[in-house]
Amino acid sequence: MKMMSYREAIREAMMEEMARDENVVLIGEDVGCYGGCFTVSSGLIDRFGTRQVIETPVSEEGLVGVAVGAAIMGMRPVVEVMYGDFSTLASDPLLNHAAKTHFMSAGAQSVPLVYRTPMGSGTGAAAQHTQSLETLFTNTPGLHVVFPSTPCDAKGLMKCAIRSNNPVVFLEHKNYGQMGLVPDDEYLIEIGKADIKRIGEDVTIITYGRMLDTVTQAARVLEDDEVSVEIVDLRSLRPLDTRTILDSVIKTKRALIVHEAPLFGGFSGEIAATIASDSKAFSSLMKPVVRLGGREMPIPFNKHLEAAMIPQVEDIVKAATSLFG
Amino acid sequence: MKMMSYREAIREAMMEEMARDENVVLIGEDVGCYGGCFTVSSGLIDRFGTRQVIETPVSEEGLVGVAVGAAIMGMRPVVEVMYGDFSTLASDPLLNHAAKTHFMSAGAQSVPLVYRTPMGSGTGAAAQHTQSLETLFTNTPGLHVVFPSTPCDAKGLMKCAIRSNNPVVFLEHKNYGQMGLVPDDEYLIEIGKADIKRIGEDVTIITYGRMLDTVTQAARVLEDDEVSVEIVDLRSLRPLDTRTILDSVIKTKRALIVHEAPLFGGFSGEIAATIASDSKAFSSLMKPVVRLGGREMPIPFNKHLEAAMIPQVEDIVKAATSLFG
Amino acid sequence: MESTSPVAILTLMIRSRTFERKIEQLFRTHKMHGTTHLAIGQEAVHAGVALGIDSSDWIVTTHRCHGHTLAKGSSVEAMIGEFFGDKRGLSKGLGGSMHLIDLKHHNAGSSAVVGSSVALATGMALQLQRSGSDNLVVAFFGDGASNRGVVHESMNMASIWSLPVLFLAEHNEYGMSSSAKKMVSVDSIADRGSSYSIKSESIDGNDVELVLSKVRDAARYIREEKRPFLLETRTYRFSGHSKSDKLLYRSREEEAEWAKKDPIGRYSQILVDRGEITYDQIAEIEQSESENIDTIVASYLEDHQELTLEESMEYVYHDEVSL
Amino acid sequence: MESTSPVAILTLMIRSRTFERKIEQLFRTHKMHGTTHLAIGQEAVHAGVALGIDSSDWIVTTHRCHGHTLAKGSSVEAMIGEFFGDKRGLSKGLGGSMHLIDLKHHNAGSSAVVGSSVALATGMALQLQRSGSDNLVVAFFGDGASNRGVVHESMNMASIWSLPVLFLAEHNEYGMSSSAKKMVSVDSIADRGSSYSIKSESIDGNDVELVLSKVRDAARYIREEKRPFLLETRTYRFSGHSKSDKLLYRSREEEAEWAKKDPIGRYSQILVDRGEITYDQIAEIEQSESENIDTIVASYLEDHQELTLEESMEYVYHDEVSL
Ligand SMILES: Cc1ncc(C[n+]2csc(CCOP(=O)(O)OP(=O)(O)O)c2C)c(N)n1
Ligand SMILES: Cc1ncc(C[n+]2csc(CCOP(=O)(O)OP(=O)(O)O)c2C)c(N)n1
Ligand SMILES: [Mg+2]
Ligand SMILES: [Mg+2]
Repeated sequence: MKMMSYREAIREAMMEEMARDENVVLIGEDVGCYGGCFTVSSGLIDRFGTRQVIETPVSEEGLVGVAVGAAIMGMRPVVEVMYGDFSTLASDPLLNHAAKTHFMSAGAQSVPLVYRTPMGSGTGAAAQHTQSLETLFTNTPGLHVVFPSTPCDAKGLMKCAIRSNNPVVFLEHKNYGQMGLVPDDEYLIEIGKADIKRIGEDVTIITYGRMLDTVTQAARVLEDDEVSVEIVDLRSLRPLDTRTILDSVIKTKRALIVHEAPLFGGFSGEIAATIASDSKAFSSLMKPVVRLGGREMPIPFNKHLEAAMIPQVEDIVKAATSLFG
Repeated sequence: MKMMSYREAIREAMMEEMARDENVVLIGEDVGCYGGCFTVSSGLIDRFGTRQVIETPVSEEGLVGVAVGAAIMGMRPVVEVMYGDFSTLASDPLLNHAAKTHFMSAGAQSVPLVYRTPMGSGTGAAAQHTQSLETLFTNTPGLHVVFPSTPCDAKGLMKCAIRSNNPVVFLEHKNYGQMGLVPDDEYLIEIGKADIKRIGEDVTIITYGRMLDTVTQAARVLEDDEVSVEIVDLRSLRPLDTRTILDSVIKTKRALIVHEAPLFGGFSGEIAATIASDSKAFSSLMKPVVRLGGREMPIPFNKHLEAAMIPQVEDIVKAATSLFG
Repeated sequence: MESTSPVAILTLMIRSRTFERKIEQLFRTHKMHGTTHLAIGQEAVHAGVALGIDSSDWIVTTHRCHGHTLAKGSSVEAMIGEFFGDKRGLSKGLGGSMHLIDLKHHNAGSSAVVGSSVALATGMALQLQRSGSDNLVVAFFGDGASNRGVVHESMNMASIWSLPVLFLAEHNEYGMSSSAKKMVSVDSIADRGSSYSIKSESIDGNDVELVLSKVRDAARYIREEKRPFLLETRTYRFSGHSKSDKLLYRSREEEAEWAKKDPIGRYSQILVDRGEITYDQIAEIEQSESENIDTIVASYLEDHQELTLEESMEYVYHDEVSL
Repeated sequence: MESTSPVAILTLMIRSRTFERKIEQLFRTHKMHGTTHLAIGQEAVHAGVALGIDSSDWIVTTHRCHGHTLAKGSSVEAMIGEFFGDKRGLSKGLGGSMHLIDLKHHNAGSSAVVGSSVALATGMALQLQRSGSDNLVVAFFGDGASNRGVVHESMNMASIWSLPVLFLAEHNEYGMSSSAKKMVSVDSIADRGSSYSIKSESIDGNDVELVLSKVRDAARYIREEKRPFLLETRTYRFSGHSKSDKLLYRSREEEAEWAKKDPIGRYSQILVDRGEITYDQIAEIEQSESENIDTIVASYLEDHQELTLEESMEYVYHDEVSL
C-alpha cells in the first residue's frame, strides 16, 4: 500500500489505463500543460502527447458531444468538465445521446465514455461553481453514476469506469489533496458496490462523496457517547447497491442519510424510498428515516455561510442521536 | 363552468395575462402562425402581434438565456420549449441563472419567468422526445416546479406562474386534447398546493401530471373491489405540499406513489422520503410505501413497448392491492 | 463509391420519392404510428452526397433522414420494418423514423435533437483521424439547426483540429414553420465558413449532378488538404414539416415556383434530352420501385413481429467487461 | 457619460490597477477567500468602454469583472465589501468576486459560466428595445468565451431582431491557459461578425483613447442604425488567470513584449508628452488611490459584518404577489 492523494489516485488510474490502451483519451479544457482546473491531469500531456490528451476550446456541449461521437467509433474518452455546475451544458450529449445511443441502435453502437467532473462547495467560488448536481444524472437509464470518496475508491472505480462499455458519470469531490492508502498492485472496484466504511451496530449512516469525512468525524463523536455507527459509503449511485443498504439498516434498525446537495429533491430521497419500500427494512426500523442535506438555497460566497450550508458534524451527531429514545 | 381542453386552458391563461400586462411575452420556436409544436399558442400572434409573441430560431439555450435577461429588465416571459427533452439545452440558463440571480444579487434582481414544456410518452416519438425530466429541476432551490394534470389546474396555475416573481418551471403533459370543466370567472391556483382529486379511506395514491388519469381509472377498479382510494394530485412538485400528503397518509395508513418518469431516481423518492421521515406518518403506515414508475430504459419507438413502459391501470391496482392483507 | 450512372442516380431519387409518398400514405391512413419527416423535394442532395463520397465514408443524418439512409444503401425492408416498430427493422423497432442507424452502410444515425448530431459527427471524425483512416464524415444539418450553438462549437473544433468533416447544410428555406429568411442572420450558411477558416460553397441542391460533382470535389479537398469543408445545398421540402403541418407559413405561389425546380423532374428531363433514357423507361422504374415497396409494406402489415419488453430491456446497457 | 478628461481617464485606469494589485496581495496573504480573476493590463478596455457609452447604458460583465465594475462607477467600498463577504458588499457577500452586480450604475452583473452572460445581455437588450428605451447593453466576453455556442445563438438573435447590443470581445490571447491561436479558428473574433450580418471591427485594446472613440462610434451606430455591433479589443492580461496560475503556458518573452504596450504606461507617456500631466502628478494619483483602498481594506479587516444564514435565506425567492 502507498499513501497518495485523491488527485493522484485519479491521475494514476487514468495513466495506467492510457498506457494500457491508446484509445483511452483525456479530453477537456486546459487539461494539457495547465493540468486541468484542479491539476488532476498534470503531466499526462508530457507522457502521452496530444494524441491521448486533447485540449479543447470552452465548448462544453460540443466537446462532450464530440467525445460521444468519438466513443461510437472506438475511442474510450475520459472527458473532464472543470466544474460540475457546467454539467448543465453537457446534459444534452450525456442524457439525450450517450445514455440512449446503445438502446436506440438496438445494441449496434455503444458509448464507452467517462464524464469526469467535480461537485461541491467549500472553495469560495459562489453559487455557479459549487453545486452538487448528481440528480441531473441519477434518473437516466443508460448511465452509470459513481462518486468515490477516498483515493483508493477513486482509483479502482476510475479504472472500472474507463473499462466499462457504458457511459459513466464519474463525480469527484474537491478535496483533491485528501490522502489515503492505495494498493500497490493493480485493482478494480466494480461499479454498483457500496462499501461499509465502518462497521457498527446501532445506526446506519448512508452517505457518499466528500460527506464521508464529516460522517466519519461524527461517528467518532457518537462512539464517545457509546453509539456504534455503521457507515455505508455508496460509491455508486446508479446502479445503487440496495442490498448493502438494506442489510445494514435491517441490522441497526436506524437509518440516517447524509449528502451535500440540497435536501429537497436530492438523491437521499431515492435512498430513503429504497428503505421505506422494502418490507423487511421497513418493519425493522425503530424510528423514521432521517435525512440531512444542504440548505434550500444557492451556495453563498461568504465563507462562513458557505460552510454552514451543508451538514456539519454536530448536525449529524444530533440527527443520529434523535434516532434513539 | 365551461368545458375546455388542457391546451385551451393553458392558452386562455396566457391570453388573459397577456391582455392584462403587455410585459407578458410568449417566446419560443414556431409559436407564431404554427401555434407552437402542440398548437397551444394558436391565434396568439394574431391577437397580440410580434411584440408579445416572439418567434425564435432553434437556439434553446440562447432563447431561454435571452428570456432570463429580458426578465431581469422587467419582461415577464413565458418561454416555450417544444419538448421537455430539450430542457437539457435550457438547463444552464434555468439552473445556473434564473434560479440564482435573485440570490446572487441579494434581492436586487429577479427573474419572473415561466418555462413551459411538455413531458412524457405516448406519441411514438422515440427516446429523445418522450422523457419525463422533472428531476432536472426539482433539486434546484430558486425554482418553482409545477405539473398540472387537468385543464382547470393548468389554467389557474399558469396564471399564478405568470404572476409569480420567481422562475417557474411549468410542465405540461401531452394529452392536450383532454377535456375538463373550467370556471367562467377568473381564478388563480396557488403554487405549492396539492389537490385531493378523490377522497377515500383505505389507501392514498400520490401522483401528478398525466398519470392522474391512469390512477383515477385504477381507483374505479379498486372501488369495485371495495377499496376506497384517496388521490393526492401534487400539482406542484417544488414547493411540495407535504402537509396534504402526510395528512392523507396518516388517515389511510397506506401510500402508493405513481409517476411516469423512470422509477429509480425519480421524484417518487422525495415523496416516499417525506412520508418515511415524518414520525406520525411513518408510525401510521400499515405497510411499506410502494412506488411505481417508468421502466429503467429509454422510451422505445414501438407503440406497444412504449405504452408498456409506464405504469398501467393493472399495475396500480395490483400495487394498491398488495398494501392490504 | 456506388455506380453513378445517370440512370442509377435517377433510380435512387425515384426510390426515395416513392418511399416517401408511401410513408405519407401510411401515416394518413393511420397504418403507421408516431411522427414522420418527409424530404420530398430534397432527393438530389441525398443522392448526390451518398454517391459523391466513398461507401466507406460515414454519414450522420438528421430527423429528416429517410432519404439520406436510402441513398447510403440501406434496404427498404429494414427501414420499413423500423417504421412499423417491427423487430426486423434497422433498430428492431426501438429507434423509430428519426433514428435510422445502419452501421453496415456506414450510416451512424442521427439525433432527433436538431443540431446535436453535428457534434457527434465531429467526434467520429476525430477518432477516424486518430486511427489513421482516410475516411470522412458527412454531418447533415438544416437551416434551422444552423442556429444551434453546438454547430458553432463543432465547426470551430473541426477547424482547429483539421478534422475530416463535410458539413452539409441542407437549406430548405424553413425550420419547422419559420423561414430561414427571418431566422438565419445571413443569406447563405456557407458564409459562416469564414468564421472558422473553413472553406465553403453554396450550390443549387436540386441539381443532382452538380451536387455529386461538388461533393466529390469537397471530399477530395478534405482528404488531400486534411481540412473540413462546408457545403450548403439550396433546396426545398415540398412536403409539410411533419404529418400535422398545415403549411400556413408559406404561400402556394412559392411552392409552385419551387415545384418547377423539382430535382427529379429536372433530371428526368435532362436525361431524356440527352437520350439516356425515355419517359416510358422512367415510368417503368417508378412502377417497379412502387411495387417493391408495396410488397414490402404488405408483408409487414400481414406479419408483424416485435420485441418483448424483456428483450428490449437488454439494450439499455452494453455488457460490461468481466473484471 | 462621465467626465472624459484625459486625467480622469488615466485616474480611472490607475484606480483599477491599484485595486487589482491590492486584491492580489490580499489573496497572496490569505486575507481573502475564494478565487479571483485579475485584469491587470486590460484597463484601457474597461475605461474606454465605460466612458464611451452613456451612464444609463447597461453592461454585462464576465468572471474577470473588477475593472468593468469599477469603470462603470461602482464604489470601491462596496466592491471590497463583497470580496470580504461582508454584508455591506455589492451583493451583501452572497455573490462574490465573479458576480459583481450594481444596478445603480447599470451594471447587471455577470455569469461565472463563461459565455452564458452574452445571452442575458441580449435578452436585456430585447426588453430595452420593446420598452422604447434608447439605451444599449454591452456584452463583454473573452476569446475563450467566443467559442461557446450560446454566443453564436445570441449574436444570431441580436441580428435578426436588430437589438441594441455592443458585443465587446476582450481578446487577451488566452482562455485559462489555452492560447486563442490554438482554440479560436479565426484570427480575429471580429471576423465572426459577418456570420450574423453584424458590423464589426478589431482594434488595439491597449490604446484607451482609441477604445473610447471606437466605442462612441459603435454606440452611435447602434442607436442610429438600430443594429448590434461587434467590437474586438486586442489586449493582454499581465496577471495569471486566477490565483493558482503558474503561467507555464506562455513565455516570459511574450509577456515582456506586451509589457511594453502597458495601457497605463503608454497613456501616461502620451499625457506627459502632451503636457497634460507630469509624472509627479501621476505618482500623486497613484498614491492617493492606493491610500484610499488601503483605508477601505483596513476598515473591513477591522470590522467584519456578515449576514446570518437566516438572513441570507431570505434571498432565495422573491416575495410572491398576494393572490
Ligand atoms: C433542439 C431541438 N429543437 C427543436 C426541435 C423541434 N424541431 C424538429 S425539426 C425542427 C426544424 C428543423 O429545421 P431544419 O434544421 O431546417 O431541418 P428541416 O426540418 O428543414 O429538415 C424543429 C425546430 C428539435 N427536434 N430539436
Ligand atoms: C462554461 C465555462 N467553462 C469553463 C469555465 C472555467 N473558466 C473560467 S475562466 C475561463 C477562461 C475564459 O477565457 P476568456 O473567455 O478568454 O476570458 P478571460 O479569462 O481571458 O478573461 C474558463 C475556461 C467557466 N467558468 N465556464
Ligand atoms: Mg430546414
Ligand atoms: Mg481570454
